[in-house]
Amino acid sequence: MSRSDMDTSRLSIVTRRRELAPGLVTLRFRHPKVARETMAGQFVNVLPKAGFLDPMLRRPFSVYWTEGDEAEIIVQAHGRGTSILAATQEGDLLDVLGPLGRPWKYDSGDFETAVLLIGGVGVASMPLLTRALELEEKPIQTIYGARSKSLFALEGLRNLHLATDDGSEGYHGSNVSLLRTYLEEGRLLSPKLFVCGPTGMMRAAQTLAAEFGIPCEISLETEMACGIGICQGCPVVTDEKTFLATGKRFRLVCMEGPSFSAEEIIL
Amino acid sequence: MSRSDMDTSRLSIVTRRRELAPGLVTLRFRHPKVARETMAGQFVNVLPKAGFLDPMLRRPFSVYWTEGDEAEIIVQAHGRGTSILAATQEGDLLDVLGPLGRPWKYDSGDFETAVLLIGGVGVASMPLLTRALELEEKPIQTIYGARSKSLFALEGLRNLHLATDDGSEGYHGSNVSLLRTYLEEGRLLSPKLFVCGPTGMMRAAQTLAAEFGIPCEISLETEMACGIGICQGCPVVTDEKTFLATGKRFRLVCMEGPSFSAEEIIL
Amino acid sequence: MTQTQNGQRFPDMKVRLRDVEFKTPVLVASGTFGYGAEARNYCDIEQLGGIVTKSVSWKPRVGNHPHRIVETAGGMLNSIGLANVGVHTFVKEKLPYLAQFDTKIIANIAASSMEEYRDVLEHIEAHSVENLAGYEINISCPNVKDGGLSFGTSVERTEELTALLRQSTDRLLIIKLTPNVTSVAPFAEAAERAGADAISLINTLVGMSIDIRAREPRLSTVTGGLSGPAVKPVALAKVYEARKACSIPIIGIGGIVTAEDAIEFLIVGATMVQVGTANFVYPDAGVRIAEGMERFLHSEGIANVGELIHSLRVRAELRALGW
Amino acid sequence: MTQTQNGQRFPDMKVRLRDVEFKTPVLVASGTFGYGAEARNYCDIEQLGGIVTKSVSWKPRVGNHPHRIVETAGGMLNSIGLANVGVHTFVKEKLPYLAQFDTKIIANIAASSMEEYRDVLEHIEAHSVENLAGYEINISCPNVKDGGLSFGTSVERTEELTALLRQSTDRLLIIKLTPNVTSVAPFAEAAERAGADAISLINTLVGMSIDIRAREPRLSTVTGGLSGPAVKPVALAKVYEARKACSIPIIGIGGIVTAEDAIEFLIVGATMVQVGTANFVYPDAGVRIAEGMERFLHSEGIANVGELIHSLRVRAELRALGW
Ligand SMILES: Cc1cc2nc3c(=O)[nH]c(=O)nc-3n(C[C@H](O)[C@H](O)[C@H](O)COP(=O)(O)OP(=O)(O)OC[C@H]3O[C@@H](n4cnc5c(N)ncnc54)[C@H](O)[C@@H]3O)c2cc1C
Ligand SMILES: Cc1cc2nc3c(=O)[nH]c(=O)nc-3n(C[C@H](O)[C@H](O)[C@H](O)COP(=O)(O)OP(=O)(O)OC[C@H]3O[C@@H](n4cnc5c(N)ncnc54)[C@H](O)[C@@H]3O)c2cc1C
Ligand SMILES: Cc1cc2nc3c(=O)[nH]c(=O)nc-3n(C[C@H](O)[C@H](O)[C@H](O)COP(=O)(O)O)c2cc1C
Ligand SMILES: Cc1cc2nc3c(=O)[nH]c(=O)nc-3n(C[C@H](O)[C@H](O)[C@H](O)COP(=O)(O)O)c2cc1C
Ligand code: FES
Ligand code: FES
Repeated sequence: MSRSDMDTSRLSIVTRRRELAPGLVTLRFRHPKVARETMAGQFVNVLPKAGFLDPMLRRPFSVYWTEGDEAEIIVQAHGRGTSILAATQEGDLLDVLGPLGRPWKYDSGDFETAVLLIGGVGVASMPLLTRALELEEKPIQTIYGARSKSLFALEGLRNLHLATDDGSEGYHGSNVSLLRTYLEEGRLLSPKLFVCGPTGMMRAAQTLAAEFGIPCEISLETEMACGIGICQGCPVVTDEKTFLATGKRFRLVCMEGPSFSAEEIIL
Repeated sequence: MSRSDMDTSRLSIVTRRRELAPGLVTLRFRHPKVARETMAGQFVNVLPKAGFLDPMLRRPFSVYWTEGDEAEIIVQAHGRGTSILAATQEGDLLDVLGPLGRPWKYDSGDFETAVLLIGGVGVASMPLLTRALELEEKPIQTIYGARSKSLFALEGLRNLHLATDDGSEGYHGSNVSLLRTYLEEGRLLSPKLFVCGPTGMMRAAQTLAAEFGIPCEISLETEMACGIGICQGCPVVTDEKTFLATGKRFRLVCMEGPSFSAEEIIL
Repeated sequence: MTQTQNGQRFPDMKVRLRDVEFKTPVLVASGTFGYGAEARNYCDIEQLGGIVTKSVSWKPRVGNHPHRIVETAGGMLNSIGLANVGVHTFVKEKLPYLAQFDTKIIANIAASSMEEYRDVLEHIEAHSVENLAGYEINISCPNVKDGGLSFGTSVERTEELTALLRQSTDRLLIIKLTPNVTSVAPFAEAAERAGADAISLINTLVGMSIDIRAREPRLSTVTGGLSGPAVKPVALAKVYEARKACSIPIIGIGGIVTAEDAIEFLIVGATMVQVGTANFVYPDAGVRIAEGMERFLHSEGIANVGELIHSLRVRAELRALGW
Repeated sequence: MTQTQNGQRFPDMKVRLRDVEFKTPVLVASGTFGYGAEARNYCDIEQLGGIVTKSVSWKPRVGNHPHRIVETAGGMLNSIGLANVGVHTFVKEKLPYLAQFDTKIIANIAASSMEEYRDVLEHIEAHSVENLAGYEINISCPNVKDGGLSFGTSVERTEELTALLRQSTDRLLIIKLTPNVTSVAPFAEAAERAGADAISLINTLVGMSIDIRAREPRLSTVTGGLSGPAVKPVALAKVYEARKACSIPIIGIGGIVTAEDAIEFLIVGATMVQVGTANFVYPDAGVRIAEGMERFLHSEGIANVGELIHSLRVRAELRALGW
């Protein structure tokens, strides 16, 4: 493979920064490769501060939006790395590796209605998924839960059903229990769940999908050192059936994920 | 000692940043204690990025100027710490410990003319020294060398004799050889040298002072971990006479310096 | 932060080593806080659990030539060389000065022979002050050829030395262990067998740094001792190993900068901690860390810091595997 | 950067281990570059001095349960558990794939018994490819109970194993040593006596990290292996110690991220280096570092990288003291 085919240009300039809520920002940057090649559900691995060792490792972020030669991520300031990134200014340079991982399986024939079940910053991969589903002409229902009204990032989503823990907007309670009522009332025509959010919520969705026997895909967040399959640091445990079938005890989230079919993994 | 007597307030806001030359900036910050107590030649120990570990240690800087409740340092971007500091913006917070060390001995009766011999960023402590000498009504001659014209920081200095390595300003050559000609021509009335600059230059000054038998004080830069005498990491070697007289093989630059009489130390 | 409930500090931050009570579990480490005088302007010393003084030897030591320190990734190398005033000046000037503070003092001793260790300890014992809680025996200094590391890397000599010193004091006897050994467990056992009241670890890791243009070592002694956050994971693993090997209290040391760092050591099995390198950046680190621990106890609804000690949960199947 | 003078690369970056020539002194370390396929999109593999493959054992290993990695100050802890495809898949799939690249391959082997080490090596030997330069024997994995560390901490078993494997191959035999020993010198001597062509060090330092709210270890195996810039000073000191103990070539490993880091190891006495953790942040680190070294040689006017090797200047009085 010659040098030219290789992805060596990682530095990209931040062209737009928006603060959606305190500690919740979007960063748009110029990166033709990521902008043009990313499919819904893939992620990038971003270095918080190039050349410095605190923190040392990159941080993975789902691609939130792409347009022309620009891509966007949404960052929730959380620990050392994300707080540095959230403070990035327009004009700064980011060291971005990607696109990485596999896309959502939104073109599988096994469903009529795409149900996007979102918890908090799990929204990150959903605008691109929405765009892809619309190209597939699939009906979409989006059930989106957050701690409070101010924490929603609603751009690029469709047919919203909101839920907040504090009742400041929409349904007062968890998005999963909202989904349960919809399913019980049979309001969703042969649905498939696309789930991303806190682990607890994803477990609940996993159970719900099993209970109603509907297809369900879950996008995981695990620690990652490399994001490209060379450190083996990001395994998820497979369920017994999958293990017996495939002989695989683990799957690497960065290479075989980040999204997996709910029944093949143990959260 | 009760809490109130203690210097616990270290955080100070940067009120002014000026870029004198590429990589050479002054930072002014609010720090009543440093601003009001600092005497010419003392320094502060500044944390490049509070809360982060790269770099981990503080960096020492001579106090460049003080006014009311504000103090100023001049930073030459050099390694990891100083480049972070040089990028500090107005409104940012700095963690500043000081004032530290001992002042220049400008009130010693052993001279008529104060000769400030400066190399590069060694200028840092000279404006305050100039101010102090003027209060003592001592005549001042300032012999200031730099690599090139653009690298001079001339504010607060008096009776300047400039020298540049590239001849872009003043005397074409080293400030030490310029000083030598002055001494040979006997143009300086019972002088005392106040020297700060690169080690090589300070050695040359040390020799010159010995040769002409004139008092000479040199301000040193050594690695420092703490700046307050608890790590013992900043020793300078004393010369044999001083060693026999005092029994001290080393002096701590942060506590007993940073400036020393030229004949008592080995550079 | 600190509220009083019927005169009791809540949460209760006091810990004990044998019969000695400390205000907080946080000590400042030997060689990183001088003798108190230097840092007092920046740190409220009486808020510290105690001060471990710079290693003192029989004769004064001037220390190593420059350069003595190098900053490294997440840490630093030092080669101070046990620079100290010698035990006579120590008892004449330093100890009386430290006596004024309402906090515990632990005298750290370094020597090159059994006899020197004993003589220094007995000299201090003979001139002791009321708040002198005991002794920390440095058998682990990597930076001087005769700094006791010959003791620190021999289980037998560690046991002999501990037994000898035990005869000379009823105060706390703490043996400070080096991490530069294949396994720290036998040293912890030896110290316990010989009657030590506690062990403290880790001292610094042997490390090195090169000036590539001069092609010379950055430290005058070629190698030096690595400390700071970089070594914390190693220190925790050593404390964990020692905790399984002995039942006397452990004082955890290594890379502690935050309250969270200190709490990690307590959970693994340390009764107290020492803060070293962090003092160089934050001279009041020992106080700030204790305050942070108190806040943590509050937020977690824990009444007594003792509840954290050795509270690590290791899954059963792993314990079965011998972890 | 690279200019050609009568077809010669200048400065000359080539180094040799015995009769094997490497394009540059920079290898990628075992377990940090997969089997080449994963990183090829991000790194021009043929610009590397060579690839040391992930440790391979006789049977496939699935590796340890999550969590397997924790970021620490200036480094990281890992507990991958030698996850690997097993030697049969290795020779069927991985080795033929690696054969396509114009660079050297070194197969790293981990096992739990002398026989397993030998069987794996002989199986690879029987299916070897043209660019297979030799073997690196991992007797130093801290993360699996049967990962060979029992060999790595016993001088006798290190010597026995080396001698045994020496009989099975004429290719390069490199013994990878652990830093988790009191002194690495006897292991270096043992490897040399038993006929190893080179030694490589360091593997990871045993370390630990705690989730203070859950009060659980962050790694599923409780302790793990520390790597990254945090360990560089320790690695340099170990290479320095080994350099004085043996005369076979040394491959320096530990915390190398920049060309300057790599040059430190060469000056101390390493003939080559391996880059590990840095690959996770910069998948092309091994290439970038070699390019940086070349620039350094240029600016210092050094024609051949070999001139750097073991060029450390230690002041005479210190050498006299035995440093
Ligand atoms: C595939 C994927 C996509 C993601 N997409 C987004 C996104 O779009 N927006 C967003 O805000 N966050 C996203 N995250 C989570 C984000 O990467 C973590 O918040 C971040 O790694 C934590 O780093 P920190 O600096 O905030 O925390 P630190 O405390 O500094 O992290 C310490 C260590 O723990 C690891 N870690 C801690 N929490 C997480 C976590 N939740 N997931 C993975 N690693 C973790 C970090 O990698 C680091 O090694 C994603 C994670 C993954 C794996
Ligand atoms: C008393 C005193 C006063 C000083 N005043 C000034 C000033 O007014 N303006 C200014 O620009 N610089 C000043 N310096 C030098 C400045 O502190 C160093 O440039 C800085 O410490 C080097 O840090 P770095 O991050 O640039 O380099 P790095 O390469 O990051 O430093 C690495 C390590 O080496 C040490 N180090 C490297 N070079 C020096 C040096 N020249 N002096 C001391 N330590 C060094 C650092 O402390 C650090 O521990 C002063 C130094 C001292 C001791
Ligand atoms: C500059 C310096 C000097 C030290 N001097 C001593 C000493 O005299 N005696 C001793 O037992 N330990 C000494 N130590 C080791 C510390 O007490 C402590 O064990 C080690 O630094 C690890 O803790 P830390 O990472 O918090 O610094 C010294 C450490 C440093 C950094
Ligand atoms: C995630 C990870 C996996 C590793 N796997 C192996 C391995 O399989 N075999 C081995 O000999 N060393 C292994 N190592 C050790 C490295 O090869 C290297 O010796 C060590 O990480 C120090 O180098 P570094 O600081 O550059 O990473 C591994 C290291 C890491 C971080
Ligand atoms: S993050 Fe390294 S293999 Fe997945
Ligand atoms: S810098 Fe710590 S004693 Fe001088």
